[in-house]
Amino acid sequence: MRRWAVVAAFLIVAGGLLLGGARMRPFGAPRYDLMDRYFNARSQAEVATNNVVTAIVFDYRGYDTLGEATVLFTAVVGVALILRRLKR
Amino acid sequence: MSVVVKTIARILLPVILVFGGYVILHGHLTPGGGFQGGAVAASAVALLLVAFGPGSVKKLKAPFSILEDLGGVAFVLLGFLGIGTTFFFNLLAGSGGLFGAAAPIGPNPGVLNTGGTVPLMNWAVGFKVLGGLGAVMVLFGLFGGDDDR
Amino acid sequence: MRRVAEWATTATLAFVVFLVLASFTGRWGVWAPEELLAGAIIALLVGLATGRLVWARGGWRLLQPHRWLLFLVYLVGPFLYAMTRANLDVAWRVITGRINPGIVRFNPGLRTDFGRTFLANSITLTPGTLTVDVDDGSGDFYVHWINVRDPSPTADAVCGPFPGWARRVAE
Amino acid sequence: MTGLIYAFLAIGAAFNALGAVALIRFPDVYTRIHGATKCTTFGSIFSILAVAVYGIAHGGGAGGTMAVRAFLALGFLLLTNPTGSHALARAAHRSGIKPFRAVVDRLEEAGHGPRTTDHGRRENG
Amino acid sequence: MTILAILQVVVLILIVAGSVLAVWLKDLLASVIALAGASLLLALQFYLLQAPDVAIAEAGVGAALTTAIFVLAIRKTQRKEEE
Amino acid sequence: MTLLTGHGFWNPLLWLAAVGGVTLLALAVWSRGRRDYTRGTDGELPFLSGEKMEGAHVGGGHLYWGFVEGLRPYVERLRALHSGLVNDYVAWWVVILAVVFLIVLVGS
Amino acid sequence: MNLTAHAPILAIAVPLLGAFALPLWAKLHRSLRGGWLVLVAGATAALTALVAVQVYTVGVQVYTLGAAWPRDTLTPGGFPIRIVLTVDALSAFMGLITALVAMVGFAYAWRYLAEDEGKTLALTLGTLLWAGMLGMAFTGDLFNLFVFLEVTSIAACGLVGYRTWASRGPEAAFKTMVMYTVGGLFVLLAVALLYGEYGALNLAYLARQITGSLIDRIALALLLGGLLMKAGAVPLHMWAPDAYGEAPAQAVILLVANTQISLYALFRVLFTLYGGVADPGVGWLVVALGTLTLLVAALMAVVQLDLGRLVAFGAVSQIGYMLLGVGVGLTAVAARPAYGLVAIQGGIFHMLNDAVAIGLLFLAVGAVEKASGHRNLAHLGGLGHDLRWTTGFFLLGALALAGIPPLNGFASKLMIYQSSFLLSPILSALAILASILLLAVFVKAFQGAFLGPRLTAAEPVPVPMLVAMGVLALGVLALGLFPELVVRHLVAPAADALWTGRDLYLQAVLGR
Amino acid sequence: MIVALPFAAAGLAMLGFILVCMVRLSIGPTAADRAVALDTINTLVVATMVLLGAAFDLVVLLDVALVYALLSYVGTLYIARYLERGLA
Amino acid sequence: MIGNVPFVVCMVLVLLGLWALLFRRNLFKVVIGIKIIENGVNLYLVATGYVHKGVVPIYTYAPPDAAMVLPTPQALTLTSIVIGLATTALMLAFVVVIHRHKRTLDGRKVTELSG
Repeated sequence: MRRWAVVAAFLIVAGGLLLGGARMRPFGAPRYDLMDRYFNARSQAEVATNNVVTAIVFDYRGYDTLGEATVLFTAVVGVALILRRLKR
Repeated sequence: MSVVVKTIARILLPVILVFGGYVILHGHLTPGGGFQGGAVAASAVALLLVAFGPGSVKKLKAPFSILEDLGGVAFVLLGFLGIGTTFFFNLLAGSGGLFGAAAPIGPNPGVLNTGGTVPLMNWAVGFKVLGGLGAVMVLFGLFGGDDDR
Repeated sequence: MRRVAEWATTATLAFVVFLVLASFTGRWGVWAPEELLAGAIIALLVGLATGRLVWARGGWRLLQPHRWLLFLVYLVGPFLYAMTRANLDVAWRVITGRINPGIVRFNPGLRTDFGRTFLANSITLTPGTLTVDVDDGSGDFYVHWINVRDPSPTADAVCGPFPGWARRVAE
Repeated sequence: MTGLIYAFLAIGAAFNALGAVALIRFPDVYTRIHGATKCTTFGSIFSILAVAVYGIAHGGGAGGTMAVRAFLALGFLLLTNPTGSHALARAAHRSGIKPFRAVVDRLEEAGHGPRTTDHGRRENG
Repeated sequence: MTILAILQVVVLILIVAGSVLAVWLKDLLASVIALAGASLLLALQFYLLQAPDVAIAEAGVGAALTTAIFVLAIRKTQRKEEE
Repeated sequence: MTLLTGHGFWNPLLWLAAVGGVTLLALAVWSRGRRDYTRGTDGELPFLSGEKMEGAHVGGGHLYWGFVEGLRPYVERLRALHSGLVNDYVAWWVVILAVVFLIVLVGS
Repeated sequence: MNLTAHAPILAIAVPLLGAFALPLWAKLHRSLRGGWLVLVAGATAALTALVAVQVYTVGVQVYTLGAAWPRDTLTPGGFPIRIVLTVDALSAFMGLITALVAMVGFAYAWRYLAEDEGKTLALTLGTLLWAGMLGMAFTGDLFNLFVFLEVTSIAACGLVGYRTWASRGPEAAFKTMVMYTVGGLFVLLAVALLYGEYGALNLAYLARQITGSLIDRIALALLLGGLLMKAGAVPLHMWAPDAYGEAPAQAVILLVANTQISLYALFRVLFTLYGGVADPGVGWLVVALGTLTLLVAALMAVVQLDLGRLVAFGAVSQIGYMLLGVGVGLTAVAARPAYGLVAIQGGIFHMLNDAVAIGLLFLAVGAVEKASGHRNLAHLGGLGHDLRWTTGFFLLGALALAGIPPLNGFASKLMIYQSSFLLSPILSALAILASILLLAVFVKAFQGAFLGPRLTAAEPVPVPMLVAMGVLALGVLALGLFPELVVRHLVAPAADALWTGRDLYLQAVLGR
Repeated sequence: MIVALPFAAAGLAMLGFILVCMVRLSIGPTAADRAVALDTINTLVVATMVLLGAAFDLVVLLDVALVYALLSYVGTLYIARYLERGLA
Repeated sequence: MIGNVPFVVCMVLVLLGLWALLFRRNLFKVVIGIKIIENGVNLYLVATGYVHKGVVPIYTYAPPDAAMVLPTPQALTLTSIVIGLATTALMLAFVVVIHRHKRTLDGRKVTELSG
C-alpha cells in the first residue's frame, strides 16, 4: 500500500521532470546572446588564455572554484575525521 | 599483485605524474587544468596503492595532507593578490611579466607564458587536488588493518 | 650516489616523456623554451618523487641504447608478426569454436623483473597464450594455453623466440 | 594516403568486432580474455595508425600533434592492456574460476589455487 | 539525422543501459563495474558534446578514483547485497 | 519600549512590573498562612501510591504519565513513520516533491 | 585598500584561509592553532559586523569578484557575467546569527572536545561550516549558492559523524548526507534548468527575467524540494533529530544555524527570485508545512527518552514557526496587507531567538552528557545538585523556547500568532498548542534530569563551556527584555528586504 | 562538427561493439567476466575517442583519449586485486 | 535534430537514481543511486551548452570561424564533478564505518535512530 503511494509520487515527479526535459530550449540551440558570447569572444583578450573554460573556471568564476576547492578540502578533512584511528 | 603489474606500475608511475604535470601546466591552452591534472596525478597514488599494497603508501598520509593545506592556502592567497582592485582580479594578465604575455587573438597553437594568475591557480589547485585525493586514497587504503602481503 | 643516479635517470626519462607530450608546441622551433624549462622542473619533481621506486628492483641495463634499438626492431618485426598471427588464430577459433585449453607451466630462465614483464606482456598479446601467473621466486610462468599440445611444454614450444628476445632486450 | 587510411580503419574495425564477438562466444573467462585483449589491442593499433596517418597527411603543428598523441595513446595501450588482462586472469584463477574443460591446470597443482579469506566465500563461477 | 546525432543517441542509450545494470545487479562488485562503464561512456558523451575539460575530469575521476574508492569500500565491507 | 505587533503590543518590562505586583500580592497572602508547618514531616515526601519511599525520584519517563499515555495513540502512529530507514526518508521527500509539483504545475 | 568595500568577500575568504591553514598550524604546535583560530574567528566576526553596519546604514552592498572595481556588476552589454556578492539586510542578519553561533561554538568546543586527534579536524570543519554559511548568505549567484550549500552539507555531515566510536554517529551522518546530497543535486538540476532557459546565473538578473513559464515552475519545484529538505520541514525532517542528537554539541548549534541559512536561501528564492510571479499556492504549501512541522515535531518530542533527541525535536518544531511566519507573509505578499509584514518579522526574529535559545539548550545537553556520561532520561536525575549553572541555563533555554513571556521566544511567537490568526485562526491555535506541548516536554525533561535526589554522579563543567552558555543566556534575557529595539533596528530592515526590498536588491545589481 | 566522415563511421562501429560488450557485462556469470567486458569497453572507448578526435579534426580532444588510455587500467587493477582478495 | 532526447535521457538517469534510492535497501546501492543522479545532472548541464556544429571552446588549434559551444556549463560541470567525488568519498567512509559497527549493509538493519 505504502509502496504504491511512493510509486505514484515517483511517477508524478517523473512526469514533472520529463516534462521539464522535453520543454527545454531545443538541444543544440541554447541561449547564446548573454554571458557565453562574451566569454567566447573576449576571454582571449581579457584573461589571455586560449582555453575559455579555464578562463571561466579560474577567472570569471574563480570564486566558484574556491568553493569547489573548499568542498574537496572539507571532504578530505571529513574522511580523515571519520576514518581516524581512535586511541580509545 | 604479480611482478608484471608491479613492473608496469614502476614504468607508468612517472609517466602518469608527468602527464598530470603536463595537464596542469597546459591547463590554459589545452583541455585540462588544476583539477584534472591533480586527479590524474592522484591516480598514480591509486596505482601505487593497488600495485604495491597499503604498506607502500603508509608514509604518504602526512605529506599529502600538508600538500593539500598548502595548496588551499596558496589558492586563497592568489585570490588575495588581486584585492587591490577586487578579490580574484587577474592582476598578472597582460601585464608583460611572468605569465603576463598577451595571447594572440584567434586560433593559434598557444603560448605557455600567458594567462596571468590562471596558471598559478592551476598549480595551486593541482597540488591541492593531488594532496586531497591522494590523502583520501591513503586513508581508505589504510583503514582497518595493516596487513599487506 | 646510487640515490642521485636514481633521481637523475628517472628525471631524464620523465623529461623525455614530457618532450614527447609537448612536441609541436613552439612557434619557431619544435619546443618552445618555456616549455623546456617547465618540463625540466616537472621532470625533476617527478624524478625526486618516484626515483627510488622505479629503480627499486634494478634494471639499469635497460638504459643501454642498443637495447632500445632492439626493442624497436622487435616491435615492428617478430612482435607485429606474432600479433597478426594471434588475431587470425583467434578469428579462426571464434568462428569454429575449436579450443583445447589448459594452464601449463614452463620456465624460460629469465631472472630480472623487466625481463619477466616483457615476456609476460608479449605472451599475452601473442597466439593462443595468456599469462596467468608468474612465480616470483623460481621464475616459472603459468600460461593459459588455448590449444594445449603438450601438458609439460618447453618455453620454445609455447612462445617461440620470445624468451630470447626478452633476454636480449630487457635482461 | 586515403586508401591507406581506409584500409587501416577497415582492419581496425574488423578486429575490434572480432574482439567483441569473442567476448560473447567464448565459453569461460580465460578464453574471453584471450579474444578481448588480443583483438581489441590489435584493432585499436590499426585505428590509431589510421589517425596517425591522417595527422601526418594533415601536416603542420596540429597534424603532427595529432600523430604524436595517437602514437602515445598506442604506447599506453600496449603497456596497460596486456597487464590488465594478466591481472584479471590471475585474479580469476585465484578467485577459484576453473578453466573451461581444461586439459591440464598446473597452477592449481602448484598450490597457487584459491585461498579463502576471512569472508570465506567463493566465486559463484 | 547526422552521424553525430546518431553517435550521441547511441552513447546515451549505452549510458542508460550501464546505469540500469548498476542499479539492477545484486552483486555489488558487478554493480560498481557497471557504474564504471556508465561513467566511461558518460565521458564519451561529454567528449561528443565538445567538452574535453569535463571529459578529462570525468575520465580521471570515474575511471580510476571513483572505482578505486568504491572497490576499497567494498573490500572493507562486504560484497553481496543481502535480500 | 513597546513592540507593536499589528493588532497588539508587547512590553516585557511592563509585564515584569505586573508580575512583580502579583508576586507581592502572593507573598502577602502567603505570609498570612499557617505558621505550624515544620520541616521533616511526611508532608514533604513524594506521594507514591500511598507508600513512603526515601530518595524517590520521578524520572523523566514517568512525569505526567497520563498525559503521555493519552497522546500515545497519535504519537505511536507518528513514530512508526520515523522508521530510520534511508529509503523511507527519501520516499517522504519524493512524496513532498510530488505535492510541490502538483501545486506548482497544476494548482495555478 | 578600502576595507569596507571589500568586507563582504573578506568575511568569507578569511575563514576559508583560516580553515586551510589551521591543520598546518596544528602540525607545528598546538598553541599556534588556538591563537590562529582566535585570530580568524575574531576577524571574521568583525568583518561580518562591518558588513552588517554597512548594509544597515547605507543599503544593499554589492561586490563583483574579479572585476576592475567592486561595484562593476555589469559588463558593457548590460548583464552580469561575474559572480556578484549581494548583501542586503536579511543576508547581513543571517551573517550576524552565524557569527554569534560560531563564536559561541568555538568557545564551547575549546574544552568540550577531547584532545584526541580529532579536535583539530573538528575545529577545521566548524570553521569551514561557518564560511560556507556566510557564503550562502552573501552570495548573489545561483550556482554559487549551490556550491556553498554543498560546503555546508559536507562540513555538517563530517561533524555529525564525529563520534565514530559509537554506531549511531556514522549512521546519523550517512542518513543526513544522503538527504543533503539529493537535495543539493536537485537544486543543481534547477540551476541547470534556469541556466538553459535564460543563459544566466545571477539571481537578480534571473529575477528580472523570470516570467512563470513551465520551466520556471519546474525549477521552482525542484528548488523548493531541495531547500525544504535542508531546512528540515516535516516530513522531510527525519534526518534532523538524528543529526542533532548525535553530533557534538558545539556542532549542533552550527547545524541549527545551517538549517536557518537554508531557510534563508528558500526565502531568497521565493521572495527575490520568484517574487515577480508570486503564487499563493506555494505560500499555502509553506504555511501547511510549517504548521505540520511545529505540531508533529512537538508531538514526537513528547515520547522521547533521549535528552538530545528530545531537544532535537524541539529544534525541528521551531523551524515550523519560522516557516509559518514567512509562509503567512508569502500568501499575503500579493495583496500586501499589514499582517504580512508582521508575520515575516516574526519569522525572521524567531530565527535569532531560536538560534540563541536552542543553542543554549543543546549546549546544556552537551554539558550534561560530558559531565555525567548519560543522556537517557531514564538514568538521569538530580543533576541540579552538582551542575548548578547548567541547570539554570537549561531552564532558561527551555522556557525561552516554549515561549514563556518575559523571555525571547515569546515576542517572536506573539507576532507569528497574531498574524497567522488574521490569516486563519486555526493556524494560530495549532501553533499555540504546539508551544504548550513543548513547554510540557521541556518541563518533563527538566524535572527528570535536574531535579530530585542525586542519582547521577557528575563532574564539574569546564569554565569555557559555562562562559559560552552564559553568553547565550545573556542573549536570551536581552532579546527577551528588549525585543522592540532588536525588531526595529535589526529585524524590520531584514523583513523589509523580503517584503518591499526586492526592487532595491535588483537595482543594486542591475542598476536602473 | 564532423569533418572526416570515415572516422566517424568507424567510431560508430566501435559503439556497436561496445553494445556487444555491454551484453557480456550484463550477463557475465562471474564478476571476472564483467571486469573483462569493462576492460574491453575501456580499450574500445579509447579507440573511439582517438577516431572521433580525427573525425572532429580537433587535436585538443585527443588528450582525453590519452588520459583514458593511462587511467582506465587502474580501475581494472582494483577490481582484479579485489577478486584475488588481496586489497587490504 | 534529435529533439530534446538528451535532456529527456538525463532526466531518465535522474529518475533511475531516484528509483534506486527509493527501493534499494543496500547502503551501497543508495550511494550508487546518488552517483547516477549526479551523472544525469552533470550530463544535463553540459547538454544545455551544446551548440549544433559547435567546436570545443579552446582556441588552441581551433578551426577558424567555427561556432564554439557554450563554455559556462562546462565550467559549472567541472565544479559539480569535484563536489560529487567529495560527496562519494565521504559517504563511502560513512558506509565503511557503519559496517564496522553493524556488520551489515542492509538499510533495514541500520535503523538504530528511529522513533
